[in-house]
Amino acid sequence: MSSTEVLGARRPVVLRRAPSPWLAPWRFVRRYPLFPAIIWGAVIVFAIASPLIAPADPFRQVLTDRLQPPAWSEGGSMKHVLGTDHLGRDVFSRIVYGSRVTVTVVLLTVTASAATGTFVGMLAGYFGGTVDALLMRAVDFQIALPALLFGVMLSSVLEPGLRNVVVIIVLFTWASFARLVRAEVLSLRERDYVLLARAAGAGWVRIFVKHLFPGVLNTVMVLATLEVSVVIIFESSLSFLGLGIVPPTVSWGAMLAEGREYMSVAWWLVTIPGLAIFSVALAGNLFGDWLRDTLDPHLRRSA
Amino acid sequence: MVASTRRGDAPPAVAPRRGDVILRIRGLKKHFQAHGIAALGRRRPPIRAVDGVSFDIHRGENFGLVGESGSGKTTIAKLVLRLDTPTEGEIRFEDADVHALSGRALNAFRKATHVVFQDPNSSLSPRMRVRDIVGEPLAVQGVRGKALADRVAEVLSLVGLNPQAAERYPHEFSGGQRQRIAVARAIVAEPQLIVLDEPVSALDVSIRAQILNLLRDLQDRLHLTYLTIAHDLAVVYQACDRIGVMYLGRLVELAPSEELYRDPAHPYAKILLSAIPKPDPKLRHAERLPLTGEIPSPAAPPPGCRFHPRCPIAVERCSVDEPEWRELRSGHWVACHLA
Amino acid sequence: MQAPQTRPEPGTRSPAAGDSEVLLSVRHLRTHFFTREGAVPAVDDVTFTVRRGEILGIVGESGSGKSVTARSIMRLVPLPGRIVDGDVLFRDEDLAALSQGEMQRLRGAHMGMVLQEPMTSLNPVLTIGNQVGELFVYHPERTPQGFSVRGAVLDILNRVRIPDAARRLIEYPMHFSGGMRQRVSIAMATGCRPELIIADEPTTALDVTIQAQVLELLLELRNTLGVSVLFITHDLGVVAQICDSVAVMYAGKIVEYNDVESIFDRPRHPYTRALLRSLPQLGTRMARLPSIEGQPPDLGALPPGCAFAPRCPSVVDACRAQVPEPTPLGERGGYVRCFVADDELQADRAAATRSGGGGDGR
Amino acid sequence: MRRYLLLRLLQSLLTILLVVMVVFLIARIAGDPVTLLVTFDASQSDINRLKQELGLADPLPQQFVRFLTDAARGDFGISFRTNRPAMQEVLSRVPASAQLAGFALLISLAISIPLGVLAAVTRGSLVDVIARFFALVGQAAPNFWVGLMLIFLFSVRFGWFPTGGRGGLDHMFLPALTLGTSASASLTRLTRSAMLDVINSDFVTMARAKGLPRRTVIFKHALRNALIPVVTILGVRVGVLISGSVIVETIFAWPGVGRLIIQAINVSDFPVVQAAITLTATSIVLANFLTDIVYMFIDPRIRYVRS
Repeated sequence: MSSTEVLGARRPVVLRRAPSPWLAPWRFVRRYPLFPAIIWGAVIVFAIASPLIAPADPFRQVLTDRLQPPAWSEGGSMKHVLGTDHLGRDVFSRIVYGSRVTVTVVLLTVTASAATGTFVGMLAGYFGGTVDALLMRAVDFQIALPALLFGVMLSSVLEPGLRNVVVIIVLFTWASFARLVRAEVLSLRERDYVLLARAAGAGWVRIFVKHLFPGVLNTVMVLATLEVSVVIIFESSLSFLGLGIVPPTVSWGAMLAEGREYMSVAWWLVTIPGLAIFSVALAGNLFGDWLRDTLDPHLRRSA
Repeated sequence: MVASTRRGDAPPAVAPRRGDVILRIRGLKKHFQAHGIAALGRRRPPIRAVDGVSFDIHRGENFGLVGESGSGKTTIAKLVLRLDTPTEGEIRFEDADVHALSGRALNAFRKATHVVFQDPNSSLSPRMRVRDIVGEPLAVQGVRGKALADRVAEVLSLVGLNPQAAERYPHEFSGGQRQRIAVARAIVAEPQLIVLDEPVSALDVSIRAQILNLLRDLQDRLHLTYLTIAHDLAVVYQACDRIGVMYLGRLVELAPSEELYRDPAHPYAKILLSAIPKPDPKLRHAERLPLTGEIPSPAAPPPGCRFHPRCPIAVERCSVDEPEWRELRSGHWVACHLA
Repeated sequence: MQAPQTRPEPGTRSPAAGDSEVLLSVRHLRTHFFTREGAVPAVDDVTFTVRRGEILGIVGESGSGKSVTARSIMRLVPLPGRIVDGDVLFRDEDLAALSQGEMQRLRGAHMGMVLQEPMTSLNPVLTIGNQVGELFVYHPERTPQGFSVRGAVLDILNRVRIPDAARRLIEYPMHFSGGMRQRVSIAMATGCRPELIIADEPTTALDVTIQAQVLELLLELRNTLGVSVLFITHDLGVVAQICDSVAVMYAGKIVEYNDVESIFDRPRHPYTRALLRSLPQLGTRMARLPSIEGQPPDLGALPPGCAFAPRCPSVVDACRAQVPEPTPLGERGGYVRCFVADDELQADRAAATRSGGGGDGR
Repeated sequence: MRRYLLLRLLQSLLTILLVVMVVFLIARIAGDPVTLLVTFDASQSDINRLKQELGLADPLPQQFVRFLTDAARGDFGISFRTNRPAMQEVLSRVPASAQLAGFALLISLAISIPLGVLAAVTRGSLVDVIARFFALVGQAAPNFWVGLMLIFLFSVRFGWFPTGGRGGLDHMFLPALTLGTSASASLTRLTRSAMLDVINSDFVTMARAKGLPRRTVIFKHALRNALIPVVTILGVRVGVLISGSVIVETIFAWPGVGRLIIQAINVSDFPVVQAAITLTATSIVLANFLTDIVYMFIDPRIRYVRS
């Protein structure tokens, strides 16, 4: 606020102190989505080309190589860049293969819940009345339910595995899309251009496709990228508790859970999969922020 | 429901100024009932946004409705365009009941009427190209391809825009140009009646005259009929042939523009006229009629004449009897006991 | 030619009639907005003077810089705006030299502000009594003698004609209509009997009948409290009704500055003239309204020379090459920024039979 | 106002009813509880008799009504594992969980609101950058990882705090910090953006034009309005926080309801799972109801318009 206070009389006025060089990297990160691009690029390449990239078979147990530290650590070797786990499996290879679960889960769940939520939100917002009341009670109910708690309970009774993890996550994430889209549509619906389309005789399908959907698209895309971190953490939490993706499929959450027992002797078994989850989630959030700043010219102007 | 004292008020049968009646409105009412949590289990009096309005619009004229916020003028626009359904009363366009139309007749009605709203920022979809915005009323009718593109180019030049504007987005234009785009859309399907809802009040002063002149040119060239809705009496006076003055959901006076200005009959119309600041410092000491208080809630309009609590000349009768809608002289209607 | 040494620098005296002392003098004010696309000169070399008890109207279209001028005086320019040059002398104090704390003591106590939107200019979660009362709590030295805070609040609310004020103290803004909220805003701006009120389009969002009430209220406060008003508007009708002097702004500059009668009777700048002609008026219906062609300029990409040149009917080559400097108008502080107006001025002066100082409108 | 409260209360009760129904249905998906109760060599007639006794032969709606009436009395059956009433098992764990969640909430509010306000007020400064960085990192870091890293650093490496279990304040510090991290990250972010919105509003300009000191403008005018969206989200965050305690309690061996749920799931002790989840969900719904009341006190528009 102090920066709005400046008034100079014939003398140079400095609005803010000269931008600190210390903050330059931060500004760079805010302006260009370089970090998210690198992380996500890497993860997607890992997922598609796992066999080509992974130096070793992620399932092969070499008990003589148990608990090897990463290469840069004392006692580590380039043979296992990120070390090995308690069964002597190569951690880097397992990280590479684990990205497949991450990418699949993210793609499927985010697409499915964005599509469902957007459609429900548009219906509720545009038609209002009873349709709105019913759909929004469902949304309220979903949002009131503690997602992880019910996710844990549901996955305990369902077969563990990728398909059910996806279903559970979608079940607990579509509503945030629906709620946001509805709010947007409520205001879009009152815009004069929607009234004009109606006055010209446009039906609801045309209004949805031509006027409402383009209007909510930006919001949905921003929320979808921000939702990436929610989904990743959800999946890895379930896997960590042994209720999501279960061995032999490799997932970062499950790797972390296995490594937990050896934490005091092999720090990398917890740190590395955690870092993987963390950086992918962070990349999602950074990209979402960047997207919002870029898509919203109002914010861009004031930035 | 309170019984209206004067159902189906007498038609303001004015000698048509330019042509036959194109739009006939009789006893029009729109009451909004509160919905949702607030209304649950508790019956509240409805908002009487429009409460018994009758008038005719003749082919080729520009009919103006003036009133302050809450007078119900915009609700009338929406009812005329069939964007909302009336609680009571009738709107006939070309002798057909607008709210009973369906199928092909409804389609024809949609083609024959259009609207220009106040704020071009809100009336132009920000993510559509001008071509799609202007072409929409025709696209809805099934017109496609070159026929559509040609017509869009034609109307763009009619409103004084370069046809190349078709490929651009609304935000690339200034406020006045955007309003031209909105006008282009309104005329693209060759309508007969255009509702102009505050067509210049969001524009800069230097642009207003441009748009008002454009609208007048188009009216002459395309034989359009306008229903102009505005709060600015000076604009309506310049633009319209006849003016209806609304107060709290009702018409209080209806007269040809010049006559309304020279000889207003209703006290509210007089006050409204005198409240407009004249752009001449010599007139600053001219006597201004005082208007005390504020417009009452349309949920609980005063009994008798709705204006009586604020009326400087009200007598006892005004608070009891609702004044009749009567013709003072040919073409000059008023609802006041004392006029 | 008259004696040049008696003529002040343009704008440093008020063109309005009367001779009360100078309250506010703004000189060569420049406020720029620093966007990613570069600096936008929202206010560019603005000079004017307000005397005690004077109502100065600043007229302009959107983007002409009138609101930013007002905010610059209060030192409340929103980000990314910044005052880059100029003096603001208020009661002979240089506002630029004041500290934050000194500026705070000035605001509310000696200068009040009213904004355009009555719906957003009151805090929705605080009662009316609380919001008006703050004024006196933080400026105890300006609280009228012998009044408690509550008493002072009631006094000012009665003064701005809020009916049943005592009961309404505990109500929230949502219980008030737009016109009533604007009265509350005016109460907050005038409660401490300030010398200056800055009213930024205070009646634009109101209906005409309510506008008339609010204008009357402002005039009355000026007459009873002797306060000066900086009245920002785009409505020339309102200006004619209440202002003593007028500054017409276009693209960040004052293009014409004079007393109200001269502006309306003998507008010099082609923009002022066109603006006056193109107003829809009551009384004479015209087949075509005279209009100003073209569009208002983009402040980020102003043409060299006079910003109005592309739309000006009397444009000459010089207008496109060079920004016209202020040319004095009359014996007081008025001026016009136009190459063409000067020629017309000479012709005009030869023929003019000036009528003394003109009416003073008070 | 009273009507609004009543209505919200009814809505909350309906939500709780739906929660119980979902819990009931999920338990039925799990399969026939009888198979868990009988020995492998039980005959079909034994099984049928047991079903009859337990009412499992009745139609589903009837079973649900019975489940509901029992649940209303707090009767969720007997724990398969300990043979004690399931609800009693759960209730004995509540104090530990409540203590942890309360402390975590306190930590996150104490961090997020001052940080968010400070960041907004000094927009673009180092503090702002730190706050935004914290918000980003905190939202991206999964609870279980944060918890394990804290244990690794502060318990294993430095030995400053115990690795787990319940005890004094030192036992609570790490788990509460873990649990509070993601909540404080998103609340910081929200507080900051809500403050920025409000700071640019007309009424804040008016407050400054009145000559109020900065402190008053920020805390009295801006913050009160900025808290409105924050409180709205707070209800949701409390749910996430309680939900997250499942993981944090597991990692830190905290003897709370969350850990009980995981333990019970691992041994298919359904009465306990049902009781625990119903109780937790109910407390979340009630927390939401409470935030609504708080909301009403901050925002007079709710207080009056809806009444």
